[in-house]
Amino acid sequence: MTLVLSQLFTGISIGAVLLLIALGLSLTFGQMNVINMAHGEFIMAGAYTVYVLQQVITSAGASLIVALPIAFAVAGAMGVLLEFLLIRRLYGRPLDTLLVTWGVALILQQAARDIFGAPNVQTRAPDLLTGSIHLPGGLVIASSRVFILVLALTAVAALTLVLKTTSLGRRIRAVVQNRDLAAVSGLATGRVDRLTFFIGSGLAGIAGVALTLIGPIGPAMGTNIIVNAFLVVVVGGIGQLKGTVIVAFALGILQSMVEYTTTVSVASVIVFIVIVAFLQWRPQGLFTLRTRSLA
Amino acid sequence: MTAVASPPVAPPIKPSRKRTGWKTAAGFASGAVALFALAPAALDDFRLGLLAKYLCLAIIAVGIGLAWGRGGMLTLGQGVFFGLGGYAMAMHLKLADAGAGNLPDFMQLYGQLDALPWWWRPFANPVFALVATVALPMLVALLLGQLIFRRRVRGAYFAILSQALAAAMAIFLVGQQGTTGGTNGLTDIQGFFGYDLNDPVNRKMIYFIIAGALLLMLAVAWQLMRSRYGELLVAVRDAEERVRFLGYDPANVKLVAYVVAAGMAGLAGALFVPAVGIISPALVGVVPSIEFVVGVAVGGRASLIGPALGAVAVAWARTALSERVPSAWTYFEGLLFILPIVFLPGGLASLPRLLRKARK
Amino acid sequence: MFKIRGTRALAVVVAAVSVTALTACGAKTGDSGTSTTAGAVVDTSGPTVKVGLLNSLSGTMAISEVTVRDSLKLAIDEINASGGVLGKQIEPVSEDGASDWPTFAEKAQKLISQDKVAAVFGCWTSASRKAVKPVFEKNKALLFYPVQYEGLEESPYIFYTGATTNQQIVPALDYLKAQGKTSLYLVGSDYVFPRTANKIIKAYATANGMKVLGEDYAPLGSTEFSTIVNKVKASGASAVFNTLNGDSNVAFFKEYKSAGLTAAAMPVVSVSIAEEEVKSIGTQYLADQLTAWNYYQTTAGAANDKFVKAYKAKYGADKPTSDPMEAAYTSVYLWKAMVEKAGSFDVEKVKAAADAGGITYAAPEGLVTVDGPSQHVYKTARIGKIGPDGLIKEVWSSGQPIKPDPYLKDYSWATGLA
Amino acid sequence: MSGLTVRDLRVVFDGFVAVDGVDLEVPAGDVRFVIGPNGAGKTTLIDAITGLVRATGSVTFDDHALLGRKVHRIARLGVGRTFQTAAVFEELTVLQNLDIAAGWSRHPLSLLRARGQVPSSVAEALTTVGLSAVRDELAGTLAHGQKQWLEIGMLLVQDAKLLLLDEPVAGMSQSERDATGDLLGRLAADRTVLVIEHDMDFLRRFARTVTVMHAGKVLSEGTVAEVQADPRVQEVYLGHAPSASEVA
Repeated sequence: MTLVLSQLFTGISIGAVLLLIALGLSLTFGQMNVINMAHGEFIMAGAYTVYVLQQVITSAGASLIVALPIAFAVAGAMGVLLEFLLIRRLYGRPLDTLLVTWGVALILQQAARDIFGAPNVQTRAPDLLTGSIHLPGGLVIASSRVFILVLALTAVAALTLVLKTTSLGRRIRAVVQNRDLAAVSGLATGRVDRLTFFIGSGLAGIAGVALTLIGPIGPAMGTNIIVNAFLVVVVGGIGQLKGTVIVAFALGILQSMVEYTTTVSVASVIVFIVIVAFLQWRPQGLFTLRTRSLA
Repeated sequence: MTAVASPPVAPPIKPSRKRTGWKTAAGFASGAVALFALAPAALDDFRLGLLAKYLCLAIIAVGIGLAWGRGGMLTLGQGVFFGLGGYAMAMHLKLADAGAGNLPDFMQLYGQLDALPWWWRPFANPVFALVATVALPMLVALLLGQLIFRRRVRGAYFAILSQALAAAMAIFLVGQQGTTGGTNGLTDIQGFFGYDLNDPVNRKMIYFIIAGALLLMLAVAWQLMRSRYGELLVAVRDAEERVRFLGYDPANVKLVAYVVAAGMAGLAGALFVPAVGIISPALVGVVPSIEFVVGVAVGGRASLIGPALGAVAVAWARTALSERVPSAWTYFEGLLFILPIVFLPGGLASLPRLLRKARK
Repeated sequence: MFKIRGTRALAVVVAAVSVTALTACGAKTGDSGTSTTAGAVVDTSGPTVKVGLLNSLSGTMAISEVTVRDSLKLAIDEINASGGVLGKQIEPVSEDGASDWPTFAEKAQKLISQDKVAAVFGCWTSASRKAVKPVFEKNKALLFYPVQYEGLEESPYIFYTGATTNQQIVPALDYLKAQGKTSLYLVGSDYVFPRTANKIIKAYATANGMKVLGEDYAPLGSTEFSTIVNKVKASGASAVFNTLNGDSNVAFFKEYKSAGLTAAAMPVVSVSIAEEEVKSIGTQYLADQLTAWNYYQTTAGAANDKFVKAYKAKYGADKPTSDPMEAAYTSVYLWKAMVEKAGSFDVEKVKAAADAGGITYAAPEGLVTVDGPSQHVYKTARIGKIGPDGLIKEVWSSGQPIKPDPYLKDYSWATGLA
Repeated sequence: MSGLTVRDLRVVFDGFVAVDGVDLEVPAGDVRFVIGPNGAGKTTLIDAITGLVRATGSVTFDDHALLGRKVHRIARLGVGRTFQTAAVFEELTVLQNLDIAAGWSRHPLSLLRARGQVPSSVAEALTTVGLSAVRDELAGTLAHGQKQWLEIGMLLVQDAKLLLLDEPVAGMSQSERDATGDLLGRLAADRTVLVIEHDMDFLRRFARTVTVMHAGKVLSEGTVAEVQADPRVQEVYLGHAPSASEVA
């Protein structure tokens, strides 16, 4: 029983990581139909932010707290730059953005190698986050995982709040629903796009900070996670935050359960089969926006 | 188009059409001269071997050009079909090297198997293996396409799904070390249907076969592109739903291009094995699959010859640059993904037209 | 009916082309010696002699392989400074394997046939070695392979200067057994080395009354280890044998510590974590865990002091030295000794000189001797403990160099493995 | 030929009822205009008939039940439509556009050959819709009106027996409208035509019968004169009794 519970928590924590990674994508891909393959490298930028900050701030805990807003800003700024320089020219060509941002990803990876060196770099985690929490019933859960879970849920809540209540959120949704109409009614769609991209990429930066607690910090860290993150968004349904949340946790739990009983490689093949089967049932993802358009 | 001012009543054949036909034939003939006479004369054995490898990539590119350029299906999973073709060929060659009744070397080392797994056995037959190199990828593409296109999974969804397929396939191959060679893949291939691959003359023969296959695949793609089907494919690419209202099922239209592209990738994989002597999961996964696409984008996705030329050019640039400055190659490759797509979506193939327009 | 004439013209072209292709045919597989490739030609015409350095300078493996390339260059510089080999300066030609096996094969061929090098030094992963092995055998050229590996291989054209299994894994198991560890959990990356190593470990365990409680593989580059660590923890094994490679180690050890597992309660013996990796994982997660190698930066001896000093002077004081780097450095000196004994750069003569035995070199790890028949090297096994300063301290050693036995022929429990 | 029969058609989007129990009877050979304010459900009606959106009720044409069939199956039963914003294949020439429309019944293998000759139905359609002069131009370069003509031409070569036209004359000049209207009259000889249109002048001149929709329901039906005289229609359109010039 303890084993099932602890494995369930493992699944939830894998889901939380997936969610954190996919959240920003869900915004840029879902709301703007931009497939940003460099999202993984924005995550990398967030992780390197922690590394750089720790050269200045010696306290592991303080540097982590300070890193969250800074990583958000750094990755967000990179996103805005990307939007302004390239993606702006590619609206309506989602497949082309995929390839172009893949190129950007390659360049960012190599830049990281040239700046920070090819080997992974080391960051320190506060002692609080390297230990574990003992729950009644013999259940032991890693405190870093709890932190990530809380961080992911906070990010979802904050994003929902922004989209639902602020004027920026309303403008984002207006542009999503009808770009042309929004432009005609005097909305500066370019500005809205850049802000959307800023938030989406900034969330990647936050994810990067969180990943320093559980994984390697190196030039290749982005590529390893990006494919799964896209699957989460696709299966969740475009432009649907709730879809992303549900699917991230569902995939995490599925992955952990299958992995426990089989092997990692069999688990990834099974997860893929489940996804194809799922898309047979719901080709547009878990939740869909209905429109009458002919596309 | 020269025949804008055509007479009001439609003539049977556009006058320009016959010329295009001959022009294409002349293009093919000069391509043949370049591949069969010039290249072998100008390049030493090593460079010719490299060219053979590039031409394999060009064969994949021809298929991607058809599926993506003409059909709008950005397939980021061609590595899967390349791998299927390559493994089918390599399995046969390994069995032939081992000799009848013997296990391939790696199986004895890592598999601890007493007998050949059942799914290896048919590949001992050369005819089966040869057919399988193309038929197996096509069959898998057919099944997968049936599922994906029928349910109208398309655009970005299709691209990401095809990419995930490549990732899953690579991980799966790696996991079955005893029977697939794992990360190592299938290596150390000595013979090719009885011919010794260590012999430079035979290696030249492999090059000629690959060059011939490329021309053949270009001819296939050419015929498909100029046929009514080719027009229909473009129609589906640009307005899939509209085509439905004309009584077509777009899923079938896309399926044909997807399956043909898969077959071409399989053929390329099969020819890659004797040319390079190795097939491994590293050639199957996400990264190689997306790299197959970059040459197509550079050359011109919707043109016939653009993808093939682009693939060869990019592969050549990779070799040339990485021999000099290794880290520069990654930057260069990144730029290859960015600059042509953003600023020259038609690829190099569209340059002549753009220049002509600019001059006017 | 409406066929365009262009189609027919095209058909003619295609047919002509296919006929040409089929007329060019060479030797059949059976006809030995008719026209197979002659041995590699070493270009000794100039004042220098070229050697190839074949390492991944880009891609995922660059992390490790760049350091190998650096130490190869260090050895070459030192040799050149002291007069070269047979009076010729060594001219290194560096090629990038790009972490991609077919590229390794391609570059190996290029070094041999274009640059006409006397020997090639490099490769890291088993997959890259397997990819280039036929190239070297076909061209009758020399490869020096500097990394510990899974054994079960001998090639007449490869010299293995890293450890084979009986010089690293078997001593590590002996050590664990002596420490009273009775049960193991095996965690590895999904490729040849871990799978083969684990096969050997299981055979050893069966013969020595140890239990293997579980065995898990993660794809290379995988960074999600929570499930595997859960399994390890639940197994209650007395030690973990870790053959993970690269990035995965970082995620594994972070997870391991988070799960409340410690080196005191359940030590992890790693065979792919050297000083360079310790630096990137962090001692916060690694302190007191064990490693098995043949060399550490802290290994005592004048030869090592000189090597460490020279390396840091050339590449920076913060750069640690590690086992594969030392094996690579040593491999250049071993080649030099072979060439000088043969009095020639000719591959067959160099091989003959080495195979006759007696090639030795006072390496940073101690005196190494080339074992003629297997073309492997006698090496001393060392178990180390990772210290809080990121360096690894030796806690046990085999005392003397162990004879290489890639097929484990001298170990009765290992029969049937190869 | 028995025309188009729609019974109790309902289309619901996420709780919003776009078409609410529509009954419609369009006899063969009729030219029926469907009018109504924006959001009345006119286009959704066509979408439902052609299978683009899911609907309940029943739709029969030529004794075939249409609902529940896939879009391309319905098209093969002789149901053709145009779109509000002309949907032609912009990267193909006019000739290619028309040729594709003729194509679904071709043997699949014959598709693999290039077009040798212009099929007679295509040549005819080119002349009928007056696009012979531009047949080798890319459809994307055509003027808006020409695109709409091209779409109608595609319906002709498709040999549709039921033509569903969504605002076919929007953006056309007066002379183009006249020509389109004449064409519709000729087409109706052996076809059934249903037109959605806002242009009252066009409607008055070319409609044989008219259906007025409002809020997803049929409000009124009859000849042009009957409908114009219906006070409910005037109410819906203007909120008050109109002067003759406003409706006409």
